[in-house]
Amino acid sequence: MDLAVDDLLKFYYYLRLTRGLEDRVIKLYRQGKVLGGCYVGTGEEAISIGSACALEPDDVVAPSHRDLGVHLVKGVKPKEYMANYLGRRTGPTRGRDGNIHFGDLSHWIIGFISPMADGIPVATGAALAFKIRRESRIAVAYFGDGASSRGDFHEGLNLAAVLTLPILFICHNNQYAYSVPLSRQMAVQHVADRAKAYGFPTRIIDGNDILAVYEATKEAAARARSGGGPTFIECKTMRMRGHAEHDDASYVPRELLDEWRGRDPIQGFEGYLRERGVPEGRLKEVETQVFKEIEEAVEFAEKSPFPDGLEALEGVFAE
Amino acid sequence: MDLAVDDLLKFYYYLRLTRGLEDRVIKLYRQGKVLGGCYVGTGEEAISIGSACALEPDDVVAPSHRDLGVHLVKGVKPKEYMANYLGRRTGPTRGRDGNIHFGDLSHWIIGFISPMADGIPVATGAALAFKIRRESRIAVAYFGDGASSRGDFHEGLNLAAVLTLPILFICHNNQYAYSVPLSRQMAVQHVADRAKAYGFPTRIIDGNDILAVYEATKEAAARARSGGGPTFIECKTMRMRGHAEHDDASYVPRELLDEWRGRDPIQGFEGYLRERGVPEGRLKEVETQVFKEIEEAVEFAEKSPFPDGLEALEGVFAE
Amino acid sequence: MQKITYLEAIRQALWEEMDQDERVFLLGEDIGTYGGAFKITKGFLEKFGEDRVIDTPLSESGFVGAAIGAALMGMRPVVEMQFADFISCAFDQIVNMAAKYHYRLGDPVPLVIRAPYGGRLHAGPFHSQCPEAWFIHSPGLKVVAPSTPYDAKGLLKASIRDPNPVIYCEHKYLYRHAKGEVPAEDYVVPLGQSDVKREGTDITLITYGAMVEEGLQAADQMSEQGIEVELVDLCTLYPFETDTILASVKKTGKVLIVHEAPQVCGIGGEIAAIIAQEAFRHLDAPVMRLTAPHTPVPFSAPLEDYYLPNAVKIAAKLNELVSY
Amino acid sequence: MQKITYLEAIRQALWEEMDQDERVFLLGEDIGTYGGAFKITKGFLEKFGEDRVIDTPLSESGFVGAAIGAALMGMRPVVEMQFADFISCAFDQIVNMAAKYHYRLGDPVPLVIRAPYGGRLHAGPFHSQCPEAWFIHSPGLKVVAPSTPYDAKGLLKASIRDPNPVIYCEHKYLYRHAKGEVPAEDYVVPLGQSDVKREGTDITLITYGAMVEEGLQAADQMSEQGIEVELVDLCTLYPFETDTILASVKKTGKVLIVHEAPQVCGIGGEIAAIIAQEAFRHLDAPVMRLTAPHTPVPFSAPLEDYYLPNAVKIAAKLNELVSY
Ligand SMILES: Cc1ncc(C[n+]2csc(CCOP(=O)(O)OP(=O)(O)O)c2C)c(N)n1
Ligand SMILES: Cc1ncc(C[n+]2csc(CCOP(=O)(O)OP(=O)(O)O)c2C)c(N)n1
Ligand SMILES: [Mg+2]
Ligand SMILES: [Mg+2]
Repeated sequence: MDLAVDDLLKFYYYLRLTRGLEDRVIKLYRQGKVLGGCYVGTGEEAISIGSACALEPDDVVAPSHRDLGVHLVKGVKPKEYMANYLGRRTGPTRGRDGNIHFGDLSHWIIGFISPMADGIPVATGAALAFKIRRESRIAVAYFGDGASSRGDFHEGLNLAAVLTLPILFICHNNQYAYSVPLSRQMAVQHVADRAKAYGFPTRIIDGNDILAVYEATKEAAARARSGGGPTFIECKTMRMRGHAEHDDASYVPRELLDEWRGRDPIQGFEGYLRERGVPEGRLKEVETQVFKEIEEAVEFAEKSPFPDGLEALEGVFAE
Repeated sequence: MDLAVDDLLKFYYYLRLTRGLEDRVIKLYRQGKVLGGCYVGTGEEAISIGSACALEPDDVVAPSHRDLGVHLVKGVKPKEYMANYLGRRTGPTRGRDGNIHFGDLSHWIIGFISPMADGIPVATGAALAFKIRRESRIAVAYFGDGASSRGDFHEGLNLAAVLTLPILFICHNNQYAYSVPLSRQMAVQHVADRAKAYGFPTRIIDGNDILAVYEATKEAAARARSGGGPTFIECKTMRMRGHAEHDDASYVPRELLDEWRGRDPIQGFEGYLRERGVPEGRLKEVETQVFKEIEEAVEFAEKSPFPDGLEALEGVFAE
Repeated sequence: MQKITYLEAIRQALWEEMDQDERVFLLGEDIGTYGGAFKITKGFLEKFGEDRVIDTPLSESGFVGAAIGAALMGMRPVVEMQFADFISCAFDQIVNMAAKYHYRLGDPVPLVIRAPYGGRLHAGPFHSQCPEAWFIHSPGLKVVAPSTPYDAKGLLKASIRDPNPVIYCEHKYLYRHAKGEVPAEDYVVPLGQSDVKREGTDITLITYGAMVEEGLQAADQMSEQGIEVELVDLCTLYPFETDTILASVKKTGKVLIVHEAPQVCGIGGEIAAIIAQEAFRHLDAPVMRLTAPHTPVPFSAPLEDYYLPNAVKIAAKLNELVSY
Repeated sequence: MQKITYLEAIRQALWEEMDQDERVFLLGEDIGTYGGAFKITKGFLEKFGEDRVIDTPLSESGFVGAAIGAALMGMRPVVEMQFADFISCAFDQIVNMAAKYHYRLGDPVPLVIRAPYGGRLHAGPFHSQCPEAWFIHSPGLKVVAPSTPYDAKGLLKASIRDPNPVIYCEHKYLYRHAKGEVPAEDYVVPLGQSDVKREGTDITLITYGAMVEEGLQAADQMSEQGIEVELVDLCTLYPFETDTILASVKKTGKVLIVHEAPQVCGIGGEIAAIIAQEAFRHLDAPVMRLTAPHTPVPFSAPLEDYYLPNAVKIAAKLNELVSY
């Protein structure tokens, strides 16, 4: 598959932007400016970005808590992300929910909620709506290896299979559910082995190779769009930091992290871009651009007002 | 596998007793003597009885709503069953719950409750207790094809697999969940295809062949007892009546029923007994014995007192 | 006007809403070919087709979650729980996903979950429960519980047209036992309004669902003794309306609240607390409650009869209040 | 006596019960190697081994169901919900399987589910909820909510020794903020008893959990104005004890009930209803409630601060009662 340099630079831009924003949020967290939990997807950016870039604008996504890249590709602005982390009125939840617990249907993003795997049946229902209305849109549900142990994973994937719905199930297999390694989560080798239970195609790919993710998503999306039903894509990756920033992840073997540090999706992609002969200048441009956007985002967020207490009472019901 | 004639006649006795009791309950239901729902396992008796006969007395079972045979083999008396159906104080639930929604830990039977598949994690927990206490007992969970669509199926089987617990999962695949045929429940051919997701052995057997069920259970039970972990046994069968007696099952194709009527587990086993040269007399003996027990059971139940209303307040908590 | 059953009223509401709004569709177990465990959707598959009448696998959390997703895409799903008792299997999707979505993100979740609930059919602990209080206590959900065919039809239409998740509690005993006049033309009964089903001056009786008919019978008995009971039917359990209640209490000074759900943390306690706070000076007697005891719903007839409130028990309580 | 945190008190109760009763074992997410999201079970795996400290897959319904099964086999499982918010994922197993088992079949289900609950940590709608009312309303469950290290340890031991399913609500804010004296020797705080945390003659303040400390602070402020507040800590939310409450109300004639859970169908309404019925003649003012509003728990500090009751708001309500 031969992508134009501009497409590749778009990937690069989102990879850098995602990594940069999350590194910045970690700083803010350490400075005590972030309340509540601090969740990042360091090392898993290629999964979110490669897949989201393979979708149409009106395809619907249900990202999980390691999918900042999906939000950005779908149109969420860095400043919105920052404002949400800082609990400001200018964030997508107006301070009602924290960190990456947000969504925005104007960008066709279904909001993430904490109970793992809950987004799977919900994304399935979005796909059902498209099928009923004969729209050529698809839905994509994102989740982790841990989430795949939940009943909602089983019920959601089965429903999608039985109704042949246009949906992709994209799993970040980062080898841990909080402190629990795969071996204590499942007695099979791959999360995809679980997905075989539903009767639609499953794939296992290198989640740190953005081109592989893009390609696999494109192919599965085409099938879903043409009535071919769901596809399960297991993206092998590694959670490179703690479950959240409070967690030093001392339970993860050093060697494992070292091995995967050598497989960083951004460094790897940079290497590829150089091979493709993309001039350094273009890469630098992206980095400067990203840096600028991040600082603007932080400034915007920090300058943004907090909501008034009274706003807590608003909007329980739609009118 | 060569079973002694007495063992075979024991199978025959329980087959006849189960069929006879349920036929009798249907009569009572038609006479308006049974309140609430009337659920029977006509045509599926070999699954319950063949498997239960392969267990040790202190193995634990979690039967489902088509498993009267399991209750009987484990030691529940026909009169207890009848009394429960008729809501009498002398039934195992003292009138608090109906039909086959009962259990009795003195016979190592975990009580069935309506939400399908709920018994699966519970039986898994019984197996966990055995593992923790280093007891050589096993647990057996029974359920239908429909139940296998529920999250608790997924969560229970996975937990059993990860902890390598001594448990058997025995599925009555009777091809329907109420009115819903397999094709609308799952996009795979066998329920066992689902169970492959968990990483322990699965088997598919003829659920109408009591010897096949007995053999498969024995073999899996031995493995579980010796630390080999769970086994999934899918028993192919057919629900020969409505979901419950109010349901004429007109949604089931006649041909399908006719085909399976020719494969009745009791008639089939009778044929086998005759081949084995078991004298007619012995069979007749069993039938008279069974007839007697059933009529005694009905008489006992009908003569039994109803609970007093006030008893409704008792026993919410254990002291 | 046509005189129809509560069941038929629900059927008509579904049929008419599906007919006039193609965003409305049905999800549930056995609702298609079979027409539903209570035959409410009989004929719907033939009329509206497989895309809008969907027989799901046995997976409440899965299809409630799917209904939420479809609602977010602008559909108007109506989910049938085969029995309200199984709504607990979808509890997380309802209270965490559906209930909180609009508050957090501002997007509506127009979803109706039909919950066939309640006892008196000798169906035992798992086919008789009253789940309403769990959902009343969960911010972001509306909860409805009609007592008559007229209300059943009008409230279901209002629920389907409402942009929020609504738990529609339909009482199984009323399906065939409640008959009443229902206009042929389209109408709704707005959510959030209670309804005085009987006017009276002496005691206010507050209830809903299957207890309304029992309350009316008790009221007639009292009337023979010259005691006029005013019966307020809550109709919507959340957001419930208090003006009608308080006005009635200020008139009568005595209150009995009746429901079939267990007492502790039920809606009865909530209403009693509100009355005790808002109408304190107007009370001539303590606010009384008559509910099911704090046990599961027992199966056997004598037990369930003892368990459930009914006209006789209501009349007895009313007499207590009279002689207070 | 040792002065320890609420968290340490819970840790000690678990440790001691596991040490003296080998039937006791732990199930939950990240409780083994990691020692639990709040580090309550740190060191347990090393001491008690893999068989009794079990890291489960991410499947609340599965491991709660398994705990029920183990309990039926005579074990004494203690389940840790990583956050109370996820208890909704196991709701069906809790209310249908565990709660109804003994009533139906007479076999005990000695099970404790630890639910780290409550707000004030700016953890947002899914890490701050108060689930207690759902379970209080579900017959067959006991519900406990300690406010001090002493109660936390004694009530957890009592819960583990109780033959019934107990939802043990441990307030996350108190983990490190509540410190207090706890005897070294073995003791229990029996379930079903409320505790007067402060004696007073003028107003009865009824609450539990994290609101007890807030209530005590408010009471001290009132005391400076010469108003003596009696604070009753419910301790056990079901079965709750009313004698202490009613005795206090009869003494003071004025009542404020405070809790962090949403108001509608919360325990506050239940207690208010009971008081309004049982102590009607003794009330000099309406029974008042101060609770969270009927919304999800918001994340941002100003919103959550507005949402939660606290000493200042309690004092204001108490003043309303004074001047009634
Ligand atoms: C139903 C539920 N139970 C527990 C939790 C607490 N929790 C948050 S994330 C997490 C681990 C998730 O693992 P995985 O799905 O692999 O995602 P990852 O964090 O590894 O990306 C747990 C246990 C939760 N969010 N939801
Ligand atoms: C969670 C849940 N949802 C719905 C029902 C209603 N219901 C009772 S049995 C049944 C079908 C069960 O099918 P299966 O598991 O195949 O068992 P079978 O009746 O065929 O033996 C349904 C939908 C239920 N009991 N539990
Ligand atoms: Mg993971
Ligand atoms: Mg079946």
